[in-house]
Amino acid sequence: MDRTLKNRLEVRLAGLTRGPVRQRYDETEIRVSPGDAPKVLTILHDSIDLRFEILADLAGVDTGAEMQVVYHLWSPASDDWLRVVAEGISRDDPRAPSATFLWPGAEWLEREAYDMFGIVFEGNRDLRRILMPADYLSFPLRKDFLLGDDASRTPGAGVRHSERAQVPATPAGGDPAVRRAPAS
Amino acid sequence: MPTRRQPAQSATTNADPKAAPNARAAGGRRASAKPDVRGVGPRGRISADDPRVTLEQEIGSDLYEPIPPFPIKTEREGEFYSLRDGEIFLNIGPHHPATHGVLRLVLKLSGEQIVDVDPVIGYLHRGVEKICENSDYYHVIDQVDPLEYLSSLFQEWPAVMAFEKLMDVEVPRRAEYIRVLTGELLRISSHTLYMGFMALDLGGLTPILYSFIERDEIVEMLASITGARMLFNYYRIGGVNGDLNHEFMSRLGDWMSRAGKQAEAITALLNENEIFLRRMRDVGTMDRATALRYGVTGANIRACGVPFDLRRAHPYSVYPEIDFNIPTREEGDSLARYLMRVDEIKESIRIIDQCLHQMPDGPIMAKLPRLLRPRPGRAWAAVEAPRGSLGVYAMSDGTDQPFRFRIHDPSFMHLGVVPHMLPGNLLADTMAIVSSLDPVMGGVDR
Amino acid sequence: MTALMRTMETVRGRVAAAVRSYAWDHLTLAERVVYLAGPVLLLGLGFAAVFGYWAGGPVVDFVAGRLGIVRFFVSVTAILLLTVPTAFVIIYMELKVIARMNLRVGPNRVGPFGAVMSVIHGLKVLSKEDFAPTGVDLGVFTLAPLITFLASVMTLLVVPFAPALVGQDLNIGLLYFFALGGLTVVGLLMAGWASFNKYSLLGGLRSAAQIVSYEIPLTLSVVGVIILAGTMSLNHIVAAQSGSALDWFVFKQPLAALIFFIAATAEANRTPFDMTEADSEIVAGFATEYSGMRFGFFFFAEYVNVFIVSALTATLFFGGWTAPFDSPVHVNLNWFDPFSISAPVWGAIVLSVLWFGTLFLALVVRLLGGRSWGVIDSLALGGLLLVLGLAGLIGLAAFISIDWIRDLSWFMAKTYVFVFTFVWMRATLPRVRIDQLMGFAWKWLLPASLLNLFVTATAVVLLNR
Amino acid sequence: MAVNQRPAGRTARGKELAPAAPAGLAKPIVVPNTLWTPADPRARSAIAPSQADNTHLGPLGDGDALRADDGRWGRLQVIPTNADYVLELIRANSLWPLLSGLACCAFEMMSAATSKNDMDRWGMFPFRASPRQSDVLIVAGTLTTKMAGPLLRLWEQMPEPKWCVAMGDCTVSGGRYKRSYSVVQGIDRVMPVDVYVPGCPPRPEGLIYGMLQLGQLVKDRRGHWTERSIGPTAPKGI
Repeated sequence: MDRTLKNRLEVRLAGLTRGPVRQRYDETEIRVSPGDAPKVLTILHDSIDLRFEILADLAGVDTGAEMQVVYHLWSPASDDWLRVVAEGISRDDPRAPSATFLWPGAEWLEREAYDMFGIVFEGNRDLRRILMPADYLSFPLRKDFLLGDDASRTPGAGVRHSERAQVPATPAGGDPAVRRAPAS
Repeated sequence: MPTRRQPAQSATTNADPKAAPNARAAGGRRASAKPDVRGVGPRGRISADDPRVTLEQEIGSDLYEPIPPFPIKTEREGEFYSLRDGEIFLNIGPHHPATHGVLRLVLKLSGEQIVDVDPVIGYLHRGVEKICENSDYYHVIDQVDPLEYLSSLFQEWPAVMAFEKLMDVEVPRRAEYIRVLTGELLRISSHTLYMGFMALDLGGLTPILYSFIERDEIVEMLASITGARMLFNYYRIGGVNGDLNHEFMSRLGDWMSRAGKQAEAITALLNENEIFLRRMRDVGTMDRATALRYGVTGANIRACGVPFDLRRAHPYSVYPEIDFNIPTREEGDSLARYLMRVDEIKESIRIIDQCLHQMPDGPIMAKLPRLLRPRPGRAWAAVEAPRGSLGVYAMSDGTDQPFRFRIHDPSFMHLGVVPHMLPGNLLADTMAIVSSLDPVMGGVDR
Repeated sequence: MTALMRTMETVRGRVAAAVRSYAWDHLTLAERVVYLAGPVLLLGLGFAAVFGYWAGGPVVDFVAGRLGIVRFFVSVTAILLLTVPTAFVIIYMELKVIARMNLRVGPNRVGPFGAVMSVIHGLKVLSKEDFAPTGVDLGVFTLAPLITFLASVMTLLVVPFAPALVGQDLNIGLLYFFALGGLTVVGLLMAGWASFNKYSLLGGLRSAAQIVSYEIPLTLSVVGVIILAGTMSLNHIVAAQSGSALDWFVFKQPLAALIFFIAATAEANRTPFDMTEADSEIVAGFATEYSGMRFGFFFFAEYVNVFIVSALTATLFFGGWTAPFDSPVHVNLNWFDPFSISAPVWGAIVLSVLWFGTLFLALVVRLLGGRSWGVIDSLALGGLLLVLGLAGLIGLAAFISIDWIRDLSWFMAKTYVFVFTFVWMRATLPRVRIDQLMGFAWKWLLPASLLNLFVTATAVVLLNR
Repeated sequence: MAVNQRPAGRTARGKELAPAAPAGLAKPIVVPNTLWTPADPRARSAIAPSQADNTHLGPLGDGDALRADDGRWGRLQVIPTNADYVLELIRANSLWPLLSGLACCAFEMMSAATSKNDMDRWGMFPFRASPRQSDVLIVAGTLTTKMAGPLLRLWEQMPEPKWCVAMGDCTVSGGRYKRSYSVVQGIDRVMPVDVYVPGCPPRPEGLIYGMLQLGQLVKDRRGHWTERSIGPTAPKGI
């Protein structure tokens, strides 16, 4: 584990991160607010001593209470993965800025996150369904999208999508049916 | 059918999305009954410049996805689905002999030259991530198998690595060596198949059969320890399922004795073939800046001169103890991508040889509770699969099921480069470029 | 007396009626046909014999006077009948040879060594549902396969299988060949246009561009041969190469032979120039929308084309039906007159040969095979061996003594060498790109053929002075 | 809804952002790009499968249009004769598969055609690329709801007589994706199937055995195409 990376990040991103820089095994994690994400990513990508120039992954996350966008970055300058968690996106109208200005390859990743979670990436020129059919209506990986346990509970399964969505979880409490991430 | 009557450029979203599928489902069943909808009367034609009609002749009629897919939603879609003079749409796939699996490329051609391309994926989206989030940690390893179906061990590897991080499990070294050994075997089989399909897409019949001979030998070899030819559910959290047995070792020794010569024999069919070289050289060139910006990894980025290989850049298993090279090439064209695989096969044979010599004795599984309840947290692990860095991002909420299980597949990123690489080339180059990127649709669509 | 006769007649009539009805009711369909047709045939033959005896001379004169017409119809029928087995043989050859080159076995279940497999494929294609998709131009869609097939078949009319075995020995045979060979592209273009499918359209346009471009070097490369032979009649061109293998035009015109073979490959749409049905690019090219026997016609035409192109290569550059060397054994069987021996003697000879030969071979088999061969088995095998041996002997005698059989077998041998070459290329080579294809035709083949023509003409002028 | 009502012209502003200068960062521009809004009831409200509209295939089995079209559901009126015996014998010996692979099983299908276990021996070769010229549709791999339409179209494009082989557990019954939200639970919900080859994936020998059983089935039917219907019509031994 590379301690100097933590110091460099704290120096570079002073005031932009939420909470401390956490390190475990070969992963370094910082949390930012979605509004700051483009600035943070630009700093990480451009500054000489960080040079996080490979976007390893972009994932959406639906903790039962909020939406998150998780970036994984790789830089030849350090031997650790960097995880940037843009947290605090509302579940009812999830919107986050796009990262396509840095990595055009992020376009399809954001399309997938939109397809699975309904997160609208503002600035992505081609934000449409990518995996599910174009006329599909709901977002499968949201926590309030429940699977049928077997064919008996999905009548006509196969020919029709077996979706049984529920009333959205209220931001405050949410309904018990939805699994919630622990407050970590 | 309001959605089809609109001009292609209109970006309106007022069409009733509830009525439209109805009409399409009904109309598709009696496609012959409403010829005007399909754009073809009993003997009538519609102008070839009307995208909504001519493409429907090739991919499904109104029963299936119309072109454009729905009321135009995005700007890029609006650009693509508007035709200039002399341009036609050509739909390739989802069923097409050259697109391995169910990739679909909507090409905008002028003559034989490609103006623009819109890849459509998702025809193999099986909802694996959702299933994994609803099944416990043992089932996940089995569920992720069919994604990278050409080298499914590489799909299990990051998953078990991430789970081991979550559970602070120490993997015995013999198990690590067995993982490296089996993984490199699969890398060889995958690359050999790649070479065969490369030739098949350029019209050569024979190399693919030679490749399949190699692949069958390796796969049968692995079947003797895993019991399956394709979807080996072999790796476990904290080790591997079974130890190497005698049949495996005898098959492996038999194969290793002539592996090098076999690879030479297969490549000799193509590497001196002038037609093959002329079709691959300077086609689909990708410079390193583009490769980095588009998140290309694996052999494809090493063909652009970027020595990014997780086995060295971020050593994850016993790879630090093994001596091998990272071959790179400067010219980023299809031929370089092809020759990269040829070199990697040689390196993998070296790695297997060292594994056999350095493999220690000892246990192959760590001590684990029967019911896995890792602490709440997040873990990311990535390995160097035959197609690039294949990562898994797992979140745990303390229960026996992963709370979020995200699979990052390199083929997905490589297909994202295709719209950047294709325009300007000829129709025949589509296959030379797409198959040189070596996508596996199972991994792309997940 | 009369009463007696009357009763006898009635009895005879009743018996006859009973017999007839009994027989007729118990006859199978085939037997009834035979009973009806037999007397008719006998009567017909009798009348024919009488007519021939009465008016034989005039008829013979009539036929002899119009021998051209008769010969034309006979040869056209024979060639139409020839094409189908040729295509079947080449398809089977392709299946088997490519399989062996792929380290596979190839078809081996249907017929001995799978020899009937190509016929089965053909019949299956014939029995498939045949329909025209929505939006096709029906007339053109239907005509295209016929045109393609006929254009290939009609070129066979001028191919000299043997000095006498040529459909029509036109004095402009080569011109006729190129003229009709060029018709193929019309069929392909029609197919591509009428299918109302963009893959077909691309395939048709590709074939048009390709064939039109390769016609020119194909034709120019042959002009050198025409100059040397001084004729356009294929038979005379072959005669001009008679002698030993050193007199073949491939040694006088090596560049022309190479150009001709390459251009002919493109002409027949074979790998590496099979742009028109490039599987991995345009699904099946011009034939994408065709099913059933319409596709079968394209399928046949392709293989008939392969045969024709190989035959023409052998004819123009490899001496056609002439033997590469005059046979070392000169056996003259004309001293033997089969009619000098009377029929019963012939029968005795044949029967004794069959009987004793079978017995002898069966004994040999029994002795060699030990107890593993039963009496019946060894007898059967001995008879089989005897028949095979006799057939081989008769064939050898025919090959030695009868001219046209010898020439025909030389011609077929040479032709199938080139057919094998085509199959070999199909199994080995990848496909070239369309722009490389056209560039090769216009940048390399055309100048090379022009150069070859110039050199040949100069040489002829200088030598003849 | 505000997103929905935005007129189309405004999307032009998105172009400034396209490859994105850093200037565009400060005030990101919203491109109206989705039918879905939180206020849209269809996005959340439970849709009973009976009236679920967002499907690619119409309701199965109830429309006359289903039954009416060409012999897919076995509506061909064929009188079996002695000729049929010969024809079926011929067809059973030359089954050309369609070169279509969906997923993992496709590679075992190709492996069944390659050197080690050679399907060509029974004439199950060549793999035709165009459905117009193929006899057997080997559905090799998972069939998703998005792919169901194109695959059904392929099946409709094949000329009669034609047969369908379901290869692999996913195509036979949904298999390991029984719980998935986007997988057709067994392709016999979409098209008639003649032979089922279970396994995940089945070995090439298994596929060859299934094809041989298909040949036997073809010979047994002798032109009784009306016997083909939705659901298992597997020969004995499968």
